[in-house]
Amino acid sequence: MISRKGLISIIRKYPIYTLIIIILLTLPIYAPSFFVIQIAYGLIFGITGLAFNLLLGYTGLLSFGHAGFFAFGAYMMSLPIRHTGIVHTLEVYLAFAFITSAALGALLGLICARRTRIFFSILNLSFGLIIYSFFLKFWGFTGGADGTHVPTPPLLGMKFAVDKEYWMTHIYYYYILAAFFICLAIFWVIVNSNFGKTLQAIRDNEIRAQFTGIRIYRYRHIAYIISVAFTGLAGCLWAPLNGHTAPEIAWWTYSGDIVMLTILGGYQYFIGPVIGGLVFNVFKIYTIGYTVYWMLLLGIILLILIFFIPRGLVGLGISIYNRLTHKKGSSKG
Amino acid sequence: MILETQNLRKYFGEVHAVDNVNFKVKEEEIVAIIGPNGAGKTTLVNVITGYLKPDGGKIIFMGKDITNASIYERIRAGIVRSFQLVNIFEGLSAFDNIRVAINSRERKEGKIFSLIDRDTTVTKEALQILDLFGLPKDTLARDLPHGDRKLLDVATAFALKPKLLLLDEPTSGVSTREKNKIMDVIIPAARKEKVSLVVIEHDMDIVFNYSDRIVVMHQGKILFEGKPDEVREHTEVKRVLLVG
Amino acid sequence: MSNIIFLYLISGLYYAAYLFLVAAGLTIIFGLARVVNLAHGALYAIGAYVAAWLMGLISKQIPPPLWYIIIIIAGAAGAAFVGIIIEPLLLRRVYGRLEEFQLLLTFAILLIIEDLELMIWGPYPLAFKEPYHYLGAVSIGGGLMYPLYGFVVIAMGWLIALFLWFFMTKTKLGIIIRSAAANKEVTAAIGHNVKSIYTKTFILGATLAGIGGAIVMPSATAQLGLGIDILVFAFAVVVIGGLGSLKGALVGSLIVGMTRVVGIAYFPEIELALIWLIAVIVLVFRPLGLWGRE
Amino acid sequence: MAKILEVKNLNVFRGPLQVLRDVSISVEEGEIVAIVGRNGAGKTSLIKSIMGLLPVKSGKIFFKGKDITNLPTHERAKMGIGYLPDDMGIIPDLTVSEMIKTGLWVSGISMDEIKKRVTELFPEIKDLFNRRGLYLSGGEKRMAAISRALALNPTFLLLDEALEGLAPIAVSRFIGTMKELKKIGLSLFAAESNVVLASRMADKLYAIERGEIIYEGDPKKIFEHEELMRIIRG
Repeated sequence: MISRKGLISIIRKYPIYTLIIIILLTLPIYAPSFFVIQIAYGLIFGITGLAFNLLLGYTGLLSFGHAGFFAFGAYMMSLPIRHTGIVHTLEVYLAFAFITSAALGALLGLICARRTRIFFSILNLSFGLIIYSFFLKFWGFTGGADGTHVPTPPLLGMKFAVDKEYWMTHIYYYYILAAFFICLAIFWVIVNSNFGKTLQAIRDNEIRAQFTGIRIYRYRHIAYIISVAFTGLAGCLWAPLNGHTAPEIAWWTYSGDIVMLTILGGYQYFIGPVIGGLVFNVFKIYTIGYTVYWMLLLGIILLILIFFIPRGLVGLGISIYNRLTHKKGSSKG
Repeated sequence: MILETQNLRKYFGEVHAVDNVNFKVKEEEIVAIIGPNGAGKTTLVNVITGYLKPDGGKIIFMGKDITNASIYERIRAGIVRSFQLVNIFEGLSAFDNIRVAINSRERKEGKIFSLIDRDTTVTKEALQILDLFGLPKDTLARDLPHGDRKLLDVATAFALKPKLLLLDEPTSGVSTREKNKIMDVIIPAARKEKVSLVVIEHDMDIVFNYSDRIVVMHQGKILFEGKPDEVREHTEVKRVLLVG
Repeated sequence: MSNIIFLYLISGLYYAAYLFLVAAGLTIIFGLARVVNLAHGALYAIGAYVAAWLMGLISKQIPPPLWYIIIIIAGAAGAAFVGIIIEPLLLRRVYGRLEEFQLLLTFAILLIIEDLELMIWGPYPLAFKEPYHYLGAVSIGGGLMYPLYGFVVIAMGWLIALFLWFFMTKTKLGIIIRSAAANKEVTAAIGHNVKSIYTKTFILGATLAGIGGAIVMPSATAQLGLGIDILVFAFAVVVIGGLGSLKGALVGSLIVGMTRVVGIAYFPEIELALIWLIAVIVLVFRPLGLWGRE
Repeated sequence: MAKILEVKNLNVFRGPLQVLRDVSISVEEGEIVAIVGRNGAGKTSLIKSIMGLLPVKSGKIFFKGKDITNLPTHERAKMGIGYLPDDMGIIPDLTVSEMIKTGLWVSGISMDEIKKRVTELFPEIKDLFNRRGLYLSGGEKRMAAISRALALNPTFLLLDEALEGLAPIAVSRFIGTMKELKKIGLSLFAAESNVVLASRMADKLYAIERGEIIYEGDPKKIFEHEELMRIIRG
């Protein structure tokens, strides 16, 4: 465990992250329910972004089909409940979604781990759409376009006798926050592990990686499996929060959202997709609330990102911070 | 003999880039390949290392026929190369470039849950290599000056602990002063690690000063081979080298 | 039974015809600029909207036979107009940049166009079905009827395929486009303004998509999300046929069109999966598609 | 004689790497000038900069007395600069006559005229007009590329390693072709890695190393400079 002294030095070193963590921990105390729920969604998208960015930022592969895997994970909770009528504790479904998603990733990876660039993107786009059409059209099995209701499950085997709103903003919120921190830690370890560095080497220079004795397809495949598994896990966390699964979450514009939130946060930075997930969700929800032309607004913001802040919010923050403190050069995240 | 090619051939259309070449390298020997542009030096290295498939002939490495071995199998057998144009992991620090290579050598490159910083033996070895090559630790490879990038390329190859190391113009594009610095690092390292070295090089001073044996290639064939002094005196070689 | 097969065949050709128009544009643009345009379907939607909107305004004043011509011109002009704006203003800036930014840019354009449609034409579908009904239907035996308009669309598809073949092999601009697609530097060095070739090519691709949207409109409606739906099928076409190849776009359209008909008739649940299953099978054997080139 | 091309103090970068340092060269009208140097010495970068295919950081390029430093590539071509890249820039998809046409459409001269001109240079090209670029051999590729460049009706040709990879007999022939081109009034600037070949074709010779011009003068006299030869050979 971290000693008290160590903790203080970490807080000194990363004041902004400390602040964010404190805000996240205390949020339900003072924030309105609606906002707390949106942050919960944002945290789930943060996990999705981390999983997605293992491919984009660390392996150099852009998937335009992750919404399909997210939906797959969500349905791995709603479908068993729909067909058995029994509601187990959530962890059962999380494990189930994680394992089935990993299996899905292993299968699809056979086809796409050997492809890069645009072909990888289009293949994943199509995988996502096949998943979409499956959920949409096997209506007898999946509920079709209407989707499937997801009841509030027990957490850690415990049922909570509270109303739905309180459950979401207090109990499930902390559950998600815990899951988020666990995933964050896992991904931090992955990208800083031997395997993570190997992926980055493959991303930077495929040929050199091969001549360093690295089996590039194998590690791309493994990265793909991890990414799909955690995306499915995020989808499964999302299901009880949303209370409903419908095929539209597999639709490819949602894959576009995942790409967008990652770039918004800054895909060159580990924390980028997390910041992106939180900001993007809040932003999207409020713009949808204020204007019918939210896609237009998203599009324009995307243009600004592409042409003016390609390193995303984190990159922007770092360069502002560096300018304020008169430090030169860029630093890694 | 650590490496032997038998009638090795590689044609590109009408161009006979490697034309029935019998090329040999002894244990712990430092061989320079010289010859004019287009003589087939890089193609020979590309075929030996598995980057290109030969059109004919055999490659024997430590007694084993590796003509059809994959790149991966060749690396594992101990054949490692560097490239003419700098070929490094641009987005990683010099330190991580080396550590990735050591991990690969130690078959630890796929460990998902072991933090790279926690591995003290690998870290220590990587620091030693960086020190040996005089490279900074945390600078991203893409931000290094050109001479250091070339060195990093070679250092990564060394980190794989090869038995046979093929360097394609390790000093191209660096200044004369730095050239000698690079060779003064590489050659003792090769001697110390008992690595057989094959170097493609243009700078004759370097070739004569640092190699045990010189192989002269011309139009895809080995024109002459011998000790530096023999090559220096050979009139036909002189003509080819001076005028192509 | 034979009339059913005939009906499937005709329906397949019908899908293939307008799919080809969209896929051909996508593939021509990719062949030169190496950018996969996610907004390409939106150009198709623009064609449908402009045609429907214009016909709503003026159809009463003009004789029915002219409708068909005006629909096509309106769709083509609408999409071309959008093309003229987005290529020089936006797309040009990302040529040669990382692929994720190219894809994101065209995704952004897609989002913007979708909402502009909403802004201009409102949330309700725009329809102009008269040209579809005006031609009536023909009997194909066994009491089955097929609308004559379907044959018009099929004919149009083949006509444009023929035109594109002629354009690419016989005309100055076509040959220059092929030259630039293979080697930009040399094409500039023999005196051609490559930037303007890019713009022209993009406009050509946009126009094809616009025509596609316009000729389908009378049998459907112009509505939001139209562009995204069609793009999914167009992607399947180019993945099967090979990105950058017109021949691939043609054969791919026929494969996807036919598969769709059979899929809808016999396996409605997995129609899309069936199409992509074919795409994946093709990719396993030919990673770049039937006629794709690196 | 007037200078047809003059390059003054050119500095060019590729990414962070400086590939040309203060390079100054000139070509007189009706002259063949060659530049020799090792692979990566900066020959191709120089030719590309003259053609407008690489951005220039500082320095000036004059063609027929006009400053073309900031002119786009196609405008330079229209002024009469022909270009043969090191791979000849053959379009695999197009036939030889289609490739020639892409040049004709710019210059406006007729196909018959150009066919006459190029068959005088290469009688065997008659059989190649309808062949696709994909199926051309090394020598045929050069004929096609030179024909396409001539279709522009240029007064000046840039050649990047035009002799690379040719059999000795074909090399002699193409050196002959260059001299023919000079006779019909063209000026040539050729990059070459082989010093002997360069000195056989050129009226004036430059040597380049690490982006710097290290020799300028008589092609025959370069062999006297032992030190220089050591640097540029290979």
